[in-house]
Amino acid sequence: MRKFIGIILLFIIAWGICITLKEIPFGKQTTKIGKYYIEKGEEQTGASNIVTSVVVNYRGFDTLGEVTVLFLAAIGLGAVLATFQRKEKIKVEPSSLILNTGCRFLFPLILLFGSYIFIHGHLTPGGGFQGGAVIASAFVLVYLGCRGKRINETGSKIAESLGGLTFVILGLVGLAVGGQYFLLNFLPKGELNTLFSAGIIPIIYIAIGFKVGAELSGIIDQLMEES
Amino acid sequence: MNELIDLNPVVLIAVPLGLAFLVPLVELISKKIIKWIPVLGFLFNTVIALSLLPRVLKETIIVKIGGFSPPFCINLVVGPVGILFSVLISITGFLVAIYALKYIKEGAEQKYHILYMLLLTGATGVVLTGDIFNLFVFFEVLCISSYALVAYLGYKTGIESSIKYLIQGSIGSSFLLIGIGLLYGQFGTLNMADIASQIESVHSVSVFVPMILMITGLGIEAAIFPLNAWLPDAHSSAPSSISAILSGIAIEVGLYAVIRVLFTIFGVSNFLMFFLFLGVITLLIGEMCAFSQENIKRMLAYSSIGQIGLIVFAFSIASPFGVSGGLFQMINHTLSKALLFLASGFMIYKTGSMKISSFEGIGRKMPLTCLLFTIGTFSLIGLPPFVGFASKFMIIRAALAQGELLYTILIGIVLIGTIIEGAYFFRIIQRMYFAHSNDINQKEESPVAGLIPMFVFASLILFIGLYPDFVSKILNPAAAELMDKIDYIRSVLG
Amino acid sequence: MIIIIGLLVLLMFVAAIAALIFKDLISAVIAACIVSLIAAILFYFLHAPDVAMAEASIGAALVTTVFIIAIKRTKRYEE
Amino acid sequence: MINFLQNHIFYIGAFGLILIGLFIMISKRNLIKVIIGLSILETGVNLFIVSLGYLHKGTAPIFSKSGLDVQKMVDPVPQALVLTAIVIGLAVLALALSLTIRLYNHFGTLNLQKIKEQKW
Repeated sequence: MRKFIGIILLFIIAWGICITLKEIPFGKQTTKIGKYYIEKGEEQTGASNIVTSVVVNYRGFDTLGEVTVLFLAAIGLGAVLATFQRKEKIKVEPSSLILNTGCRFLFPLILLFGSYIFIHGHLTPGGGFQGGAVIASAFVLVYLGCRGKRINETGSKIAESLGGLTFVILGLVGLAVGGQYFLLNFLPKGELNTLFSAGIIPIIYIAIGFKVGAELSGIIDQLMEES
Repeated sequence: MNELIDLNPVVLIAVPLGLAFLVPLVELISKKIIKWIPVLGFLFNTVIALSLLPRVLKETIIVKIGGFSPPFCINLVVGPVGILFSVLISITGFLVAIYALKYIKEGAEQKYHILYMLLLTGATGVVLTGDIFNLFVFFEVLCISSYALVAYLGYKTGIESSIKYLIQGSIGSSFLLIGIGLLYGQFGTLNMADIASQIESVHSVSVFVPMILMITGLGIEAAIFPLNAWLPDAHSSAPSSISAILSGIAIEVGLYAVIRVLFTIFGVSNFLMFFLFLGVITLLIGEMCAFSQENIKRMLAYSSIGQIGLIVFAFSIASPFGVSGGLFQMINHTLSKALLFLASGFMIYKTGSMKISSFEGIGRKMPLTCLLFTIGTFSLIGLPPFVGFASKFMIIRAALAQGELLYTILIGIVLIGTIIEGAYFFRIIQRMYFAHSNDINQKEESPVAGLIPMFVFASLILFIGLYPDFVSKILNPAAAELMDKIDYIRSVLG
Repeated sequence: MIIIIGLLVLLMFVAAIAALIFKDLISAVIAACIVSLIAAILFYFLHAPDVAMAEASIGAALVTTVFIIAIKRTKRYEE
Repeated sequence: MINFLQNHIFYIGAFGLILIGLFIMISKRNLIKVIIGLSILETGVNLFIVSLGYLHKGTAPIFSKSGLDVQKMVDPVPQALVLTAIVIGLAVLALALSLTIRLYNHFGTLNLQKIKEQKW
């Protein structure tokens, strides 16, 4: 019965969406604001990756909200998990030597790759979120490979906090420096397609990278150890 | 002082966010000062919001984030509606933060304070933003922090209602996102004013579908009738300070988003009749369920559903009177429901039970708390000289001014709902004061940090009730902002 | 080209329906992971390399990890 | 046929995923299954939003070398939106799964029909 009603409901939704989609041709025109960003983006923000300039500069406020959501998830998860204590500790078998060494060998390489992704966010595809996720996957690897290791909780807390604060303070500095605009790109834009360009964009992306990496590995850590 | 007035309204969002990010660092130094951070943050917000008030009433402030011109950047629209809600949010947030100093004792406290600050920051973001996707992001901030806070105490009921709330809420936000996608596909812009200015240029059916999707998505948070199954569970199993915020702020903000989308973006007029009936049904169902409850917090939660129905009804009248009556009723509901939840929090704490029957004779044990509770109920029912009287009177006058038989019948049903509401509230008061109980002599009042915010809420209720002109200076321009779409578009796009 | 994309979409549907049918939750999660992975490939074909990277690293890898930890802590089979 | 596929395949894929995800969420009782449905639903929404910005024979919106045609770049805005949406989706999923673990600690079951501590 429930499935039947569900299917009818889904058909209504699908039908409604089909009607609307007729008005939206696929792969035809670029929109007004998209065109504006592509044409002016390079010159206004100095980043060659237009997606980055949209994410960090034109729609930077969304990204601030997004960083907040992730922070919230980490905090909320901790609050939920802190309510119940497990009685006995789960026993872990130590992993074999090959696995252990292999993971230790791969760990710094993955960290390096992650930081490469977020440092070059304004030049190549990628950025703070992707780089942070790669860094978190390095921690997952260590968890799976070398059992019994945990991340440094104080360190991850500091990275989390400082990452968020950098973002907000850079925004407020923009407010103070010139023209009363929050998140104004007040630093010099530099030369296009070089590492030191695009003003505040790389700084914000590095901060986001640290924050996301710390938060995601904190989420994994809490789920593995405290549940 | 002059510099303070010139401050950019974006600090209303940025400063609490920054403080919330600061909490883990402060925790490393000292755990005792953490609980003062929300108090500080919302005191700051209250001061800023109040000092912005005169400037906003003269002219709507458009904040361009990043320094680009509106359709190409995210902009905040600090108009009368936005500032009204942000004042309400900061005052309530400030008072409830003081209350929480003494009330929150168990669990991971510092996490509670972070989640609490982010919840209210999300709410402020939703009411101030002028960009539809930014609204979605702040809405998620609001929703996710309330999911976590409902489960904060870790009781069986809390976890269960939190997960149900989460599932319904996340389906809702997916719908909202699909709706935003469809709008972007058709209009190529995310700015609300820009969409609103183009909305008439396309076929009405293809606008209707995203509208339904968005209203469904936002309506889940606003708890309009078929979508409110999560509300009584979630509001009754959260800690009382959070119930006060969820009832007083979260659903109001959800409703604001629904109204903003309906009135400003889509500018519907022929569809409002449906909402008129929906509002009345929500009102009746809420009040009738509240009448049959034995648990005080569930009763208050159902009463919130009833009040939401009344507010939806008031907005769907769609005359300036009706809209300002709805906004006034929102103020009333925020103040009174917050007061009721806060008072009942300490009453539950003292008796150790949420059953109404266990409150017999408590009026002599905790005289001040019960007096404040009574003020809250009177204002919610709409007795003079409290706010509720002025707001309900405004709604009734707006409905009668329409001069149609249908409105007269509906307002009759609304009054029946009010009578039911009066019946169950008077039943509690009667039990609190006049029922016999065994241990009368020992007086155990709530702690002072709990009494002060309740007292401030009660005096606000009394003050606004006696001088309604004081708020109608803001309500009338606010109603005009919601009704006048063209003016909104002009003020944003220039 | 379009044939490859069509096949990928078909495969994605098969994986999604597999996630619906499987009684073993671990298998269902792996099926959902395949959906995410194919979505990442489709994002690449849509000229969105940034999103493809995010979907592959977050949607496919981390979400699956979180799911598997949760299943490990609860129950593996759906009754 | 090819023409139809070229114009509709991504929309079909996206809304197929959305409908399958919604169907899983409506029909299943197991909480983890419901959350899997949510994840599939979110993937579908993301695919839909990205496909809004597509341009036939376009290039990615990155000026990696000179001489790229500005008129041929795909719309960067939907990509930025989806980047946000993916992270939000992860946040919701992580919170939901932690709640699931606690729910199992309390009730010993994941079947939503058997968990009825609260009712109207």
